[in-house]
Amino acid sequence: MSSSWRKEISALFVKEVQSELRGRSGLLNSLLFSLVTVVAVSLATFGHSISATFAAGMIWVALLFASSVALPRCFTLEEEQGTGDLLRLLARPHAVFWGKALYNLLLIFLVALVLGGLFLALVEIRGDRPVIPWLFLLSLLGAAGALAGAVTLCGALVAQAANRATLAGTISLPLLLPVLFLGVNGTRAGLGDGVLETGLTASIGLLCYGVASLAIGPYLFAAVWKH
Amino acid sequence: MSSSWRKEISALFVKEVQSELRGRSGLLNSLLFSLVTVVAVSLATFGHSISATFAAGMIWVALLFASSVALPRCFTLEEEQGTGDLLRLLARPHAVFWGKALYNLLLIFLVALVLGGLFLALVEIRGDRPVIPWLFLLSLLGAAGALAGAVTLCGALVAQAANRATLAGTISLPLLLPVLFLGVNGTRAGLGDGVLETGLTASIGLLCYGVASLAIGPYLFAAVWKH
Amino acid sequence: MLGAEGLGKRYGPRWLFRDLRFTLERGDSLIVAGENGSGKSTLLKLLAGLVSPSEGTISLPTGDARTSLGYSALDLNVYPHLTAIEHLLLASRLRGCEPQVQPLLERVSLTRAANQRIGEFSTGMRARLKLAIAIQAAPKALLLDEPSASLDQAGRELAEEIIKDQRERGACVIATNDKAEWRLGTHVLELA
Amino acid sequence: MLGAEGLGKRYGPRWLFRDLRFTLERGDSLIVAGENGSGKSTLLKLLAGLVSPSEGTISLPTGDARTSLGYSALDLNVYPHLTAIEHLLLASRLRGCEPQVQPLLERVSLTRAANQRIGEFSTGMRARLKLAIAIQAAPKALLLDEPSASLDQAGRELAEEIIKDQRERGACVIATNDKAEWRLGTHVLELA
Amino acid sequence: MGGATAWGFTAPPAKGFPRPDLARIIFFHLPCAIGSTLFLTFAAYASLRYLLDKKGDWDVRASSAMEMGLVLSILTLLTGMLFARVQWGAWWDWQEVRMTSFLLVFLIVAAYFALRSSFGDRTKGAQVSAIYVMAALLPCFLLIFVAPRLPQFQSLHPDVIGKGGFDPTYNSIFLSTLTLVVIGCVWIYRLRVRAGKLEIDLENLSAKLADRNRPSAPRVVEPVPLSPER
Ligand code: HEM
Ligand SMILES: Nc1ncnc2c1ncn2[C@@H]1O[C@H](COP(=O)(O)OP(=O)(O)OP(=O)(O)O)[C@@H](O)[C@H]1O
Ligand SMILES: Nc1ncnc2c1ncn2[C@@H]1O[C@H](COP(=O)(O)OP(=O)(O)OP(=O)(O)O)[C@@H](O)[C@H]1O
Ligand SMILES: [Mg+2]
Ligand SMILES: [Mg+2]
Repeated sequence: MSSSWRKEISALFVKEVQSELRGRSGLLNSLLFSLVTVVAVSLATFGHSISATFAAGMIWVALLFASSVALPRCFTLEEEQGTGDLLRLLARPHAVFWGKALYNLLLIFLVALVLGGLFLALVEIRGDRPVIPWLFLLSLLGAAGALAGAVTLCGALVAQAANRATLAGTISLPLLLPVLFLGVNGTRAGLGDGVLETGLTASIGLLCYGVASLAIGPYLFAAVWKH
Repeated sequence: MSSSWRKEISALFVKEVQSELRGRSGLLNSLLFSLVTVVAVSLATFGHSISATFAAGMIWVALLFASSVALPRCFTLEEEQGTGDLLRLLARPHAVFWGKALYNLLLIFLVALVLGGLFLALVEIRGDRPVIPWLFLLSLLGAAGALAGAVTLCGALVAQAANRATLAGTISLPLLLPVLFLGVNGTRAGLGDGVLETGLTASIGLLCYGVASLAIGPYLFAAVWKH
Repeated sequence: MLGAEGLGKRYGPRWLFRDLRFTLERGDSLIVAGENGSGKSTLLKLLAGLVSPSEGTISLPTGDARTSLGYSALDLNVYPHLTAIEHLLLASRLRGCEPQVQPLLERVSLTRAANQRIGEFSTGMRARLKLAIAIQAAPKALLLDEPSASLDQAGRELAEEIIKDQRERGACVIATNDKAEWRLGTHVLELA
Repeated sequence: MLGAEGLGKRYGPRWLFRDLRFTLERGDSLIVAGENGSGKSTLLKLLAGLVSPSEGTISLPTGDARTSLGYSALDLNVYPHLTAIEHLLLASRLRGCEPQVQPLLERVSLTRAANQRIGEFSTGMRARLKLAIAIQAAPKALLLDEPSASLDQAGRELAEEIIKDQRERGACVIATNDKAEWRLGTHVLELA
Repeated sequence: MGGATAWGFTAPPAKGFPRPDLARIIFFHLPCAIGSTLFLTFAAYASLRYLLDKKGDWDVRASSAMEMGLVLSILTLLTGMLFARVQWGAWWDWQEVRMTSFLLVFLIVAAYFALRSSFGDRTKGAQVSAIYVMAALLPCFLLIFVAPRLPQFQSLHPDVIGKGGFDPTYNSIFLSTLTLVVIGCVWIYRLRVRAGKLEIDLENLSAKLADRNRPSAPRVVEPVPLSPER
């Protein structure tokens, strides 16, 4: 990646973070947000020792929530504020996609980390095997990557296809479902259920999905971004 | 309620529905979110049946998340589009609150119905008794009422902040979690676990909470709406 | 009819203006002038009740502010997904006044675009729609913030006519950056 | 330098304009005039690449459009939660040009508000910031849509100066509703 | 405070706790819990007053009270967790309603500051957060008073007062730490309110100064002569 691309992408990323972290304690807000998300999920499982598979499902529900909060930051906000044109004038589509995807990656990964840590510490997880930390972490990283890619792309489609909402919906569903399928499998293996190899394959599949969607995303995006 | 209030509220309600149908994708996004959630849960519980209590917890978490993403949008959008001032000029605050809250009520009730239906269809639920449809429905209605009132108010509070998306989650989730304490009891009774009377009381309590927050909401709202 | 008494507004430590006092009667038209950022729009928003004063009081025409005040400004936005007709209907239902859709649209020459979504309007067409909404309820006081910005020749004449009509019905406050518009006023208030 | 060949744009069945052709050289300044809704802004957006033409072609100055074109319009929005400085920095990093924050802010007289969020700017201040962003990279072609709307006397003089400077550097296209601005152009294109 | 702590150590180990000698932490745990509830309630009152008369003072009181509430609820959680560690052997237990529900109270209070700090404009932030407190009061009370007593949740939490109270030494030590904690907090609270008010005064003062430096443009409203074109 040439330095000009790096500069552009980081400028856009910084812009997203600045808008989010405005105010005296922006970072605190984001942390509190992840904490609240986690508590909401843990409450539903409170008291019971739960199976690793189920824990994986819960973690994924929370991750989906975090991504659907990140979603509007992507592109719908630009169109609603009317700042989309400014961005179109100033930035190349690839940089725009990457800047937004990185921001989404950060938010989802933050939630994933807080969530994963707290789940391990606080919820009694009953798996066939003990927890495999690196696999768990790997699956969370893969999750953040894949979700960020998928969500950014969906966001772009939804924003552009403003009056074709159903179309956007039908597009984003097939994008998200494989992520979910791979993700739950990877995470549950990390937490100690299921076959380890399947989990590893799933996590790696997830990472690949993330990398692929982040690699193809910009091209698809470029096609819808400029009218 | 005098006819002028009715006319104002219905005018605002119609406006929300019109905008939604012409390309605001709030409803679609939250339906998508609940669908994906159900898929996540059914993947996580694949082959196993889950207890009615768990199912109720999951439904509630999904509803909480869906509502804290979708419902605040009715106010944040006004500020993003810059149409807040127009509304302030034309409408009385109580009418605004009611119009938006009604629309949100409808939205979240639809989401609750879809979510509940999908859960019943896709996840194998194991309860002490068979499912009691009317109680289940009643508890969902109560849920919609309680969530709509509180989240609409929260949306009005965060509308002008830079980090409104995460902030809406941060402030509305803790306020709603006590509601979850109540609500889960109703839903699980509806799904066939726990004592029926407790469930009925809980659902009615929930409805009362909803009615109360819809009744007090406008007064609190009036204080932020006009500067 | 419309007045201010010791009116002041500040943001943080900075006062935009202080100790403003004026009373407008029927037939009066007040021009608010001043540099960019001097507080013209803020004064109009104060009068419209969109911003609260830091000190002083405002006296409004009797009656519900939603019908007795009309307000149109360059930075007031309308709903991009609704049409012109839907805007007028929404406004009339909310204020409880006659919709008068056809006459108003004709007056601001928008009949052809009546069923177009506002998101597809040009800036001038949007300005016309905002004028139509502002005068829909025949307000006693009309507040116009840069009425002629983005209007073409015919539009400027229309705005002038609307102001003249307004002065027969009540008072008018016009914030403007254009000296040529001073002729529309009977009084001038220059903010520094 | 900047030109159009058989350019046409239509929305649905309605043609806004067809078969436009012009070539602007250094020193040229084209005034685009016409009624509200006649397609002035659409033409500028076509030239800026924000809207795609229905027929015909556009020839742009050589080089990356992000630095060789400057565009500022009444209906272009800026980020309400960023400050003026942050906007200029963002723009310069994206275009890979010198930020020139201080000189630009001084030129458009925004030094005092440099660290204020744009959401707190007045319309005129926002117009000034947009001008600053448009000329930041010393573009070969400058597209201004209603440059003087919402600017005060000093601001209008500033806009005039910017246009004069631009004509020394390249070409300029100005869409306007104000006949008084015709004197800023060397050519006039009237859309019907 | 120190004296009371020392006194606390002379108290006999309490009956009915798994580790009776370490039960003395109750002397701080409970006052903190009570104190945070009191400050929360007062904050709601102050917010109501602020909404009614729009005086900056009441906003300062409300936010200071919320700050105290935040600190005290953190202390309650910490002493509680310590308590849980020594008595039950685990730092946290989701099954224990009181713990969970108080955690939610803490989150609600923390969210207040998240909300407040998200507004650059002081009055906007004040209004919004005042309304938030009003809206949060009911859920907080539900969490503190109602949720722990619902029959369907089993609570490991001792309900000593409900079951006839401590023995007399406990009562007196407890009462004295309670008064000490409350007095201490009120003292800190008043300092905080003074500081907050001074901050506002400072801003007003600089507004006055700024005003003095302004060229006092006489804002006379003058009739304009109609221009020749007309
Ligand atoms: C983080 C964990 C904890 C939290 C958040 C917490 C919270 C509270 C609260 C809010 C109260 C006041 C109840 C009221 O006013 O009705 C209270 C009372 C009390 N707590 Fe805790 N607590 C925790 C852990 C513990 C533990 C582990 C013990 C001891 C085993 C304990 C012992 C007590 C006692 C003895 C009382 C007085 C109860 C009464 O008679 O009302 N707490 N706690
Ligand atoms: N997306 C769109 N879909 C359909 N019609 C559109 C769309 N965008 C613009 N139009 C129409 O194109 C016409 C020209 O709009 P444009 O903004 O270019 O006008 P303009 O000449 O700049 O007018 P003004 O002086 O008011 O700024 C208008 O009639 C408008 O209704
Ligand atoms: N919410 C706010 N917070 C802080 N300052 C503000 C806020 N809103 C406006 N201002 C400041 O108040 C001043 C006056 O703004 P206003 O919009 O009234 O100016 P104006 O006279 O209408 O200017 P213009 O001719 O550019 O429209 C500006 O300097 C602006 O920066
Ligand atoms: Mg203004
Ligand atoms: Mg235009």
